[in-house]
Order: sequence, then C-alpha cells, then structure tokens
Amino acid sequence: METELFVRYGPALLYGFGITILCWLAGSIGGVIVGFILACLNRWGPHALSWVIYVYVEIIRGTPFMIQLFILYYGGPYIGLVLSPVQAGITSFVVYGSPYFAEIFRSGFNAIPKGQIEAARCVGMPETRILWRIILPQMLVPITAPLTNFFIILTKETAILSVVTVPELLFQTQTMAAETFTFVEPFLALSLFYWLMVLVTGWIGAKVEQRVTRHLKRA
Amino acid sequence: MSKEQMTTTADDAIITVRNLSKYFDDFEALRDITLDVKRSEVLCLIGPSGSGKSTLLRCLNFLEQYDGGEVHLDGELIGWQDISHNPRKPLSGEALRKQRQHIGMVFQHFHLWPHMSALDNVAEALTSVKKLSKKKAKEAAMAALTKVHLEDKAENYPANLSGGQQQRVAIARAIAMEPQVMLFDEPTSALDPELVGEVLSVMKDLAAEGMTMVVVTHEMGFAAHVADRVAFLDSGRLVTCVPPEEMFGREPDDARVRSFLQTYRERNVV
Amino acid sequence: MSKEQMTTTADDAIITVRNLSKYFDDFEALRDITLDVKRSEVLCLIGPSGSGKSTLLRCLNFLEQYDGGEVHLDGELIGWQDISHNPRKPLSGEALRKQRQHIGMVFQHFHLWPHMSALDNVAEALTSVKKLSKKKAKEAAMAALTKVHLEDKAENYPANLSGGQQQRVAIARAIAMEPQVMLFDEPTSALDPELVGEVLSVMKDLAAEGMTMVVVTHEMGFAAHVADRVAFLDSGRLVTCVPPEEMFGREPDDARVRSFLQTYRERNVV
Amino acid sequence: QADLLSDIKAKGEIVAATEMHYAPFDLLKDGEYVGIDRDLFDEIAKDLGVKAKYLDLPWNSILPGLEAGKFDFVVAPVTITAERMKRYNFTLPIGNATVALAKKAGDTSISKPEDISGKVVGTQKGTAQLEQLKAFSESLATPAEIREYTNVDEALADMAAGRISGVANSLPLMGYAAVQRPGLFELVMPPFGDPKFFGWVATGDENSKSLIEAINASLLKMHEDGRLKAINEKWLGSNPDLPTTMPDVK
Amino acid sequence: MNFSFDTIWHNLPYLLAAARWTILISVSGMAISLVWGTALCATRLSANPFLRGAAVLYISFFRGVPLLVQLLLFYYALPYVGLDLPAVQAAILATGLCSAAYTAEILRGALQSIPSGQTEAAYALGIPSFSLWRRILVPQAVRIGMPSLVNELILLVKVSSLASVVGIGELTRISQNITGETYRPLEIYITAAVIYFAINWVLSISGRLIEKKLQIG
Ligand SMILES: Nc1ncnc2c1ncn2[C@@H]1O[C@H](COP(=O)(O)OP(=O)(O)OP(=O)(O)O)[C@@H](O)[C@H]1O
Ligand SMILES: Nc1ncnc2c1ncn2[C@@H]1O[C@H](COP(=O)(O)OP(=O)(O)OP(=O)(O)O)[C@@H](O)[C@H]1O
Ligand SMILES: [Mg+2]
Ligand SMILES: [Mg+2]
Repeated sequence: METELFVRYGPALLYGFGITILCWLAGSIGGVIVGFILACLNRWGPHALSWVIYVYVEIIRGTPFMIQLFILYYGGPYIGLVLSPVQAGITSFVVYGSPYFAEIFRSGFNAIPKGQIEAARCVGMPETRILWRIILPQMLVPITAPLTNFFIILTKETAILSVVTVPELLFQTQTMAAETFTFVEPFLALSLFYWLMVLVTGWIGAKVEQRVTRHLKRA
Repeated sequence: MSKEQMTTTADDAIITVRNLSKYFDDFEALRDITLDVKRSEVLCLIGPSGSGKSTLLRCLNFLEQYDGGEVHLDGELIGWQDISHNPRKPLSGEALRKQRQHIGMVFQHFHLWPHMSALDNVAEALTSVKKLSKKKAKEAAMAALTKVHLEDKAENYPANLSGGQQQRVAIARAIAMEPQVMLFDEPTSALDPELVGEVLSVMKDLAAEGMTMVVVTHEMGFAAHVADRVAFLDSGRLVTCVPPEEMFGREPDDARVRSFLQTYRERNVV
Repeated sequence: MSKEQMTTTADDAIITVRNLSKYFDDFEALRDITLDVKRSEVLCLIGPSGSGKSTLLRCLNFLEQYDGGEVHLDGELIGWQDISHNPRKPLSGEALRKQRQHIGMVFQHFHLWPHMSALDNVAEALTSVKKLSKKKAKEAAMAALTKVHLEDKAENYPANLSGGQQQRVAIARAIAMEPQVMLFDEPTSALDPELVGEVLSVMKDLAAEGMTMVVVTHEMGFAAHVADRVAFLDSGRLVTCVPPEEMFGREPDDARVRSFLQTYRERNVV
Repeated sequence: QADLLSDIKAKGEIVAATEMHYAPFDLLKDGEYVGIDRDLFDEIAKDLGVKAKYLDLPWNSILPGLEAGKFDFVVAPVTITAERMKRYNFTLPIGNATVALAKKAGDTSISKPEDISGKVVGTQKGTAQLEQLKAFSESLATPAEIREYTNVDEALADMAAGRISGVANSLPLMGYAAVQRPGLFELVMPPFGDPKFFGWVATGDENSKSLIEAINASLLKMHEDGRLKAINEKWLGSNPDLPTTMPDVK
Repeated sequence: MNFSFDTIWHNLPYLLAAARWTILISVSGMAISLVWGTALCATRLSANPFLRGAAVLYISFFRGVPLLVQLLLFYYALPYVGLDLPAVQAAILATGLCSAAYTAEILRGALQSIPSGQTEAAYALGIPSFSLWRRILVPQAVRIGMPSLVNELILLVKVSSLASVVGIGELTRISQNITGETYRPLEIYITAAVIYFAINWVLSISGRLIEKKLQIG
C-alpha cells in the first residue's frame, strides 16, 4: 500500500467525489420527482396517457444506462442536441431513474387498502389531499426500503458517466490507476467513497423508515 | 322508466332509490330496490348476512357503481353523469367529491387511517374539507371524541385501541363532519350494551337536529328504539319497509321476516 | 404467590390464570386477574369497551406477552420459559407453536388472509399443521364452511365477502382445527340474529363434544344462553365470575355490573 | 523456483489476455479474434511448441489479472515506458506507438499536427500517448485543449458528433480508423512526439524472464525470415521500422 | 449521419450469441437473488439478535461495496484463500449474492405493510414458520413488492455486463468490441439496447402477470 498516492491524488479524488455527488443528487432527486409524476399520471391521468407511460417505462428501464447516455451524448448532436458532459449526465440520470421510481411508487399505491381511500372519499377529501395525507405516508412503509435500494444503486451508476468524460470519481481513480500502475489503492479509494455515500443513504433510509412505521409499533 | 315516478316522489324525501340493481360479476347483490328516505328520518336496514345491506349503503354514496336504476340525493343523480347514456359514465372525481360531502359514512370495518392518531383521524377532514384552522379542527375533533367517551384515547393510534374504541373513533369521524345524511354500517357491532345506549342517544340527538340516517344493524332492540322505519332485505331484494311497531310489535306477515325475528326473540328473553 | 395456589387448582381446570397483569407502556390493561376455566366449560367474558377482554384472551395464547402472573394450560406454563427468571424469557417459536396448536382463536377483526379464498383460509392450517393431504384438507374445510352456511361462497376472496360472511369464515377456520380450547373474540358481532342462533348451536355442539370455550361477547342474550359462567371485566379487573342465572337472573350485587346491564335490559324489551 | 516457461510447456498451452478492442492489433471480427497480435503470437506459440489460448478482458482488469495469475501473458500492445518497465517485463517492440492525429474527413483547417493549436483534441485517458500529446500541445503557440476519454471509440464518436476537432492515438490505430470509415475520419501525417513502441508484457518477477527471452528469440527470428513484415503489411499496408533491441526509454 | 443497417445485420448473430451469456448469468443470478434474498430477509427479521446482526452486516456490505469490486474480489482475491472459481461461476455468484441484499430489503419493506393480525392468526393456528412464510407472507410481499423486484431483476440483467472484467464476452462487452472494429458505435449500441430491452421486457411482463395473479379479490 502506497499511502503517499492518496496525498498526491487526494485533491483529484475529492473533486471527482464532488462531481459524483452533484450528478447523483441532481439526477436522483430529479428522477424521484419525474417518477412520482409519472406514477400519479398513470394512476389518475387519462387512460391513453397510461399507455404512453407504460412504453416509456419499459423502454427506458429495459435498456442499459451506458447506451442511453452514449446515444444522448454522441447521437444528440446529429439532431441538434449538444449538451455538456455534466448536463448530459444529469439529464440522462433523471431520465434513467424515473421509470424505476415510477414503478416503486406504483407498488406503493397498490399497497394501500381500498377501504381507507373509500373512507377518505366519503368525508369528501380532495384526491390530492388523499394522496398526501392518506396514501403517501402509508405507502412509505413498503417503499422506503426499495427507494433506499435504488438511491444506493444510483450512487454506483454515476461511474458510467465517465463514458462521456464527466470527471467523476471513477474517472479520477482510473487516471490514478493508469498513471501509477496500482490497482488496489485506487479501487480502495473508490470503494471507500461509495461506501460512505451508501452508508449515509442507508442511514437516512432507516430513519425515514423508523418514522413512517411508528404507528405499526404496538406498545 | 322512473322519470315519472321520480316526479311523483314526496317532497320530503331526501334520498330516492329507484329500481336499483347491482351485480358482482354474475352474482346479483341487489335487485330492483325502490325506496325513499325522508328528511330527518332514521331508516334501519336489517336482514340476514349477505343479503346486500352493506352493498345498498355503498350504492347510496356511489362507493359501488350500481348497474341499474338510480339514486337521487335531494333531486340530484348520484354518481352517474347521465342515466340515459349507455354505457353509463361516472362523474368526475371532483363532482363526486361534492356529492359525497353531504353524505357521511361509518364503515362496517371502520377503515380508520392507521398512521394517524384517533384525534387526527377525526380532525383530518375538518381541516381539509371544512377548511377549519388546525386548532379549531382539533377542538371540534376532541368534542366529537368526547361525545363517544374517547377523550382519554385521543392520542392512541388505531392499532392501540380496542375494537369498540376503534368503532367509536369511526363514528366520531363521520359525525364531526355534520353531513346531511349519515350512513351507518353496523355502528354498534363492537360496542357493549352500555355504549350501544350512548351511541343510540347520540343518534337520537342527531335525528332531532334534522339529520337523515340510514343504519344497517343486527341489533333488533336498537332498530326498534331508534328507527322511524325498518327495511328488511333478503337476497338482494327489499322484502318490506315499515315502522318498527309493525315489524316487531306484531307477528310479521312475511314468513321470511317471521323466521328471521324468531331466533332473536327467543334468545333475548333473559 | 402462585406456586402454592397452582397445586391447589381443581383437577378439572384446563386453564388457570393467576395474578395476571399486563401493561401497555404505562397503561394498565389487566390487573391481577385470577381465574380458572374448567374442562368443557363455556366461559363468557363481558364488560365495557376497553375493559381488557380482548387483551385477556390474547394473553391466554400469548399473543400478548403478559407482564406479571402466570397462565397455565393443562398444567403447562404458557409462553414463558421460566417464571422465576427475571426478566422473563419467552419460549422459542417452535415451543410456542406446539402450545398454540391446542388453542384456537377467532379474532375480533377476523384477520383472514386476503390472498386466499375462503376455502383456502380454512384449509391452510389443516395441511400445514394437521398434515392432511390437499384433498382431505379441502373436504374438511368444506365441511367446516358448510357448518356456517358458506358452502356457496367457498371460492370467494375475503374482499368479496360480506362482513358476516368473513366472520363465519374466521369461525370455520378455527373450529376446523378441533383444538382443545377455543377463544372467541366477539364471534357474532357481525352476524344477524338468525346466524347468531346458528353459531350458538354450533358452539353448543362443540361444548357437548367436550371443547372448552372462552367467549368475549356483547350480546347478553348470547351469554345467558351459552355460558356455564359469565365473567365481568371492568378497567382491567375481574369484577365477578358467576353462573349466568346469577348474573342476569336477579339484580346483581355489584353496582358497576348493575348499571352495565341496565341499558341492555331496557332496550331489549321490544 | 517456479519457471513460467517450463510450466507452460508442461501444460502445452499458454493463456494470453488482451483487450480485443484495439484495431488493428486486436479486434473481434465476425466473432473471431484477429489482428496483428494474434497473427504474431500464433507464430510464437508455434515456435514455443504450445497452443495459444486468448482471453478478452477490459483494459482495467488486464494488469490486475496478470498479477493475480489468472493467465500467463498479456498480448495487448502496451506502450513501453520507463515507469512500466519497473513493474513488468516487456518483450521486444511489436508495433509502433508514436502518436498520430486523426481529423474529421474534409476538415481543411487541419493539415499538419501543429494545426491543432487552440483546438479541442481528444484521446484515451491513462495512455502513454496522452503524455506525448500533452507535451506536444505545450510546445505550440496556443496549446490545444485536451479531453480525456475512457476509450478511443468515444473520442472518435465525439469527433463525428462535432464536439472535438481531432483525436490523437498511436499511429496504427488512427490509420486503421481512417481506412475503416474513409468518409468520416482522415489521418493527419506525420506522427509527432517521441518515437514510441508497443511491447507485450509478463509479470515483473524472475520466473517470467525465461518466457520473455524465448518470445524475444522468436520475434527476432520473425524479423529475419520476413514473417513480421508480411503480417504488418497485411494489416497496415506498410512495414513499420521496429527495433530489434530494447529501445531506450526515459 | 449515415446509419448502417448492414453493420447491424452483419453483426447481429455475434451480439445474439453474446446475449446468451448475459441471459445465463442473469437468470442464474436471479435464482440466487430470489431464494437467498428471501432467506436473508427472514434472517434480518429473526428474533435472534446475532442472526439479525449478521444479516444487517451482509446487506450493508453487499450494498455498500461496488459490484465491480465484489466481482474482482471473487475472481482475483479468493484464489489467495484457495478458492479458485471459474469466471462464469464467479460472475453468477457475485451478481446473485449482491442482488440478494437488495431483494431482501424489498421484501422486508413489503412485509411491513402486511397487517400484523395476519401473522397473529397464523400463530394462533400453530402454523409453522416455514409455512407462514411460504403461504402467507411471501405471496403478499411479492404482490406488493413485485414492481420493485422486477426493477431489481432488470438491474441484474444489466449489471451482468460487469462479467466482462473476468473475461466473459457478454452483450455489452461484445458490442464494445465490435464497435472497436467497425467504428459504428451508435448502430451497434442501439442493437444491443434492443436485445437488452427484449430480455427485460419478458421479465417485466412476467412480473405484471404474477402481480395480477396475486391481486386480491
Ligand atoms: N397495543 C396497545 N397499546 C396501548 N393500549 C392498548 C393496546 N391495545 C389495547 N390497548 C388499550 O387497552 C385497553 C383494553 O383493550 P382491549 O382490546 O382488551 O379492550 P376490550 O375489552 O376488548 O374492548 P372492546 O370491547 O372495545 O373490544 C383499551 O383501553 C385499549 O385502549
Ligand atoms: N366485491 C364483491 N364481489 C363479489 N361478491 C360480493 C362482493 N361484495 C359483496 N359480495 C357479495 O354480495 C352479497 C351482499 O354483500 P353485503 O356486504 O352487501 O352483505 P350484508 O348484507 O352487508 O351482509 P353482512 O350483514 O354479513 O355484512 C354477499 O353475498 C357477498 O358475498
Ligand atoms: Mg355488511
Ligand atoms: Mg376487544
């Protein structure tokens, strides 16, 4: 183990970590929002729209992120869509994540007993209010874990952004590996950074879960 | 049909049900029900298990999309956009919501929201529908809970309440909204005799304030005491609908009703 | 406490409850309950809502881990490994399972499995616990459903059953297992008078076959007809436990019991 | 003391890894591994009297795999540099690794390497060619902006998409790209920077020494009997001038 | 841009051949993921604090370390402790074991929304815990969690591309190689995407069918 490597590449690695976090946060939060909108439109929107959403979900979910990103970044200019690497990275991240999130939300909707929604309708609650107050808090019970899962998966999908020269973490560690012919150290650094992100994500997930399952704990 | 009948409806009928029918796939749950509920009346629905009492109640606020016939509340067609059109198209969510605001319901299985405390269960609709301030809503909710003697359990989640306590929260949730019409589906099934008495007196107060009520019940004593009229359902059909004295006071005409009431009579001579 | 008491227990007691107490956080749900249930006896538990009836029942098969005292079934301590040890350690899942096989239970909220048809709900434990073949289990399940008049709804899922039908499935599920002891938590709350009569006769048959039953109920008529003894609970305490004639036949001694029964009496003079 | 060569001979098989993604040295054509490396190494295996088995691995895992002993030898072209020689045993040069530039076909603004001055040029990250390009760019009046890609394909794709004006990589590679997509890419002559060479590598320890010697001997034989020339002409259309001794590296 | 269908047509057989590896690895991985994931979930919820802790540790390790690193560990590090797995087995094991951690969490989430009364009913009948899981908990958890499970399985199909680091010529790898020869990345990648889509669509449709079948009522 050559520790002075970390001193030499530390700044670059940290910079890459920053870019990774930026893309991850922007992409996954955007993905959650788009996914949620898709799931809602699918449930409450017009019937024709749910077909469009179905096709979108299946196609985007069914194809690899690397290829989507490649097509967006290198194919985009042919139709006049010229994006910078980080722009392309975040955009494709939002697009890529949204169908997964939409499916997770769909499963959440399905988990709420029908009777509770009927009860809410009977007191005349508006549908949006039902969504926020009755459905959402309860659907977080079954979906917090899958959501956490997918946030964690996305931390690692950021590595693919290196394909379009986004200077993220993997990009930096690859430089480190190539320039110094060490393998253990760069991968160790890489794993450590991802592990940190996963740890924090997992911790937040657990906290959210604790909160949303309060009512299930019997005294 | 019906158009003419409707116009002949007595003025004081708030709910009119005409030739209502409802299928679950092939199973005929309700057949050709015609029934009026007058303003401020308390109508009790009795009948054997599976006879369609809950289904009828659920059709009244369109929780079940009925297949044939019509239900009017205050002259307004419930649920469907237009009856002449075939197939029928249901109203939009918003329009349905408007209609349902006037109809309260207590479910057979309570359907409390498990993630909210008893108080929040009651207060929720007060803020979101009646637009009361948080504080006002909580006060009103507390008042409703007090009516059903649950003031000391206001902070419990439904999972931490006994069966009867849950049922009382459900009742409080519905009456707090002060609807024009209340639909009760076995509101006392989980209650002890004392509380049945209490709920009965709450309902009597409501009736005195002019609320219309349709109550499904298995407690004949309850029906006898609280109802203006009692309707007997069997296998999805309305067998009879008469004042309680006629239903319980003398030997009923209908053989089905007679045998239904008999076991009850025998057992309750304690 | 208890050790000596236990040995003095009458030989024919199948369930012995000694100084049972149970807290939910700070709330004392049961206090110092001591009670015997004799073999083949039918014991009814009555009392106001929230008095601890369900909790007591749930302690008997250790669905609630009681905090103090002990429950024995046929001389065997229920739930805990060893009472002298502090804090108490519950039995392993397997040992608990063995104990619970002898104790059937019908829940206040039924707790049917929503993804199984009525028939499968009843047949499930017959295959997985009694190790009957699929075919045998279905036959036995069908027989149990027939007892509660549900043969034509065997293929329905719980969501497609009426409240009373669900309750009957829950009863069928428990009695099909032919346990030594049955715990019923308001088994007739969703049933109409006729069916109450039917269930009553099913229970009488079971009693005749020697089954011991503990029944929580709000129907005094039911208690009067079916019970060997009636226990009255109030605020977690056992107020009295006497034969039904004593409870209902004459004016009860205890003021609490008296006021409890009064409303009921008044209302049921139909 | 283990000896790799005798182990290989005893097995009768040498397992060699490469990334089949570096035309014209290594490529996958119609599902089969072909290229200069393949042709050369087949001959060498024949000389050694063993069968050659080829593995395709991404570049990232080739050197770790070699060190973990998952295979015997690397037949991917590795640019011979001083730093790498400290860690691995290289064979004699098997290809020219000098940097050359490719531009988009028809781009008249570039006619010689110096014309990249002030333009954006892409190359593969972590390569010796990148170092060369950097040095070259610094020597220009206005240096070029250099963009690093994980793979040369992506650099080429980005040039086709119009984001960059040139792609720099080893001469054979750029030449091959220009031949494959004549309407799209064009080679800019001459190559620039220090002359560099590709070699193959084995682990840096003692027991691979004898294998390297045997392969070197075989390579020299191919220099003499014209097989090397024939193979290079087949793939490149020309014969690079490869040294027969280990080149001097700084 | 001149899009070359010839290139696609010419290379399709090789891409399809490579897809066989993708399918082999991902389908075997799925089997491990589902079976082991369910067991892991049960362990995670067990009353025994040691078992529970072990499951938590397992999940945090396999979710925390990038799969690439896990795979490299399985393939390159295990030989040092005397376990030399062939590349395909290493890839299947690594993807399956890693995915199981996610599957376990999905199931755990779904299980939490099954009302506890149903478990109590099973307890009261003396139903053994294996039957409780197999007949009552898992079918309902699968119904609720199915969309998330399909998500996970689809991700598993895609992540099988990492098997290339241990020398397996699966779909992504081969399409990259072909790109290196033809210099036509868009054509080849789009074709690969279509193949991935076809595989994943089968998964997704099966998922929806199962979901429908398990729908209550
Ligand atoms: N999990 C819990 N946490 C806190 N309090 C509880 C919990 N379960 C029950 N309680 C309280 O314990 C008391 C006894 O409850 P229990 O369910 O035994 O009543 P019960 O006699 O069955 O009433 P009912 O006739 O209404 O079903 C009630 O006041 C209830 O609020
Ligand atoms: N969703 C459904 N699908 C199929 N059949 C149904 C459905 N809901 C109810 N049923 C059937 O319709 C009939 C009437 O049900 P309903 O719930 O109205 O009965 P009920 O009179 O309220 O009975 P109870 O007194 O037992 O609650 C029953 O036989 C029931 O099995
Ligand atoms: Mg009903
Ligand atoms: Mg109770």
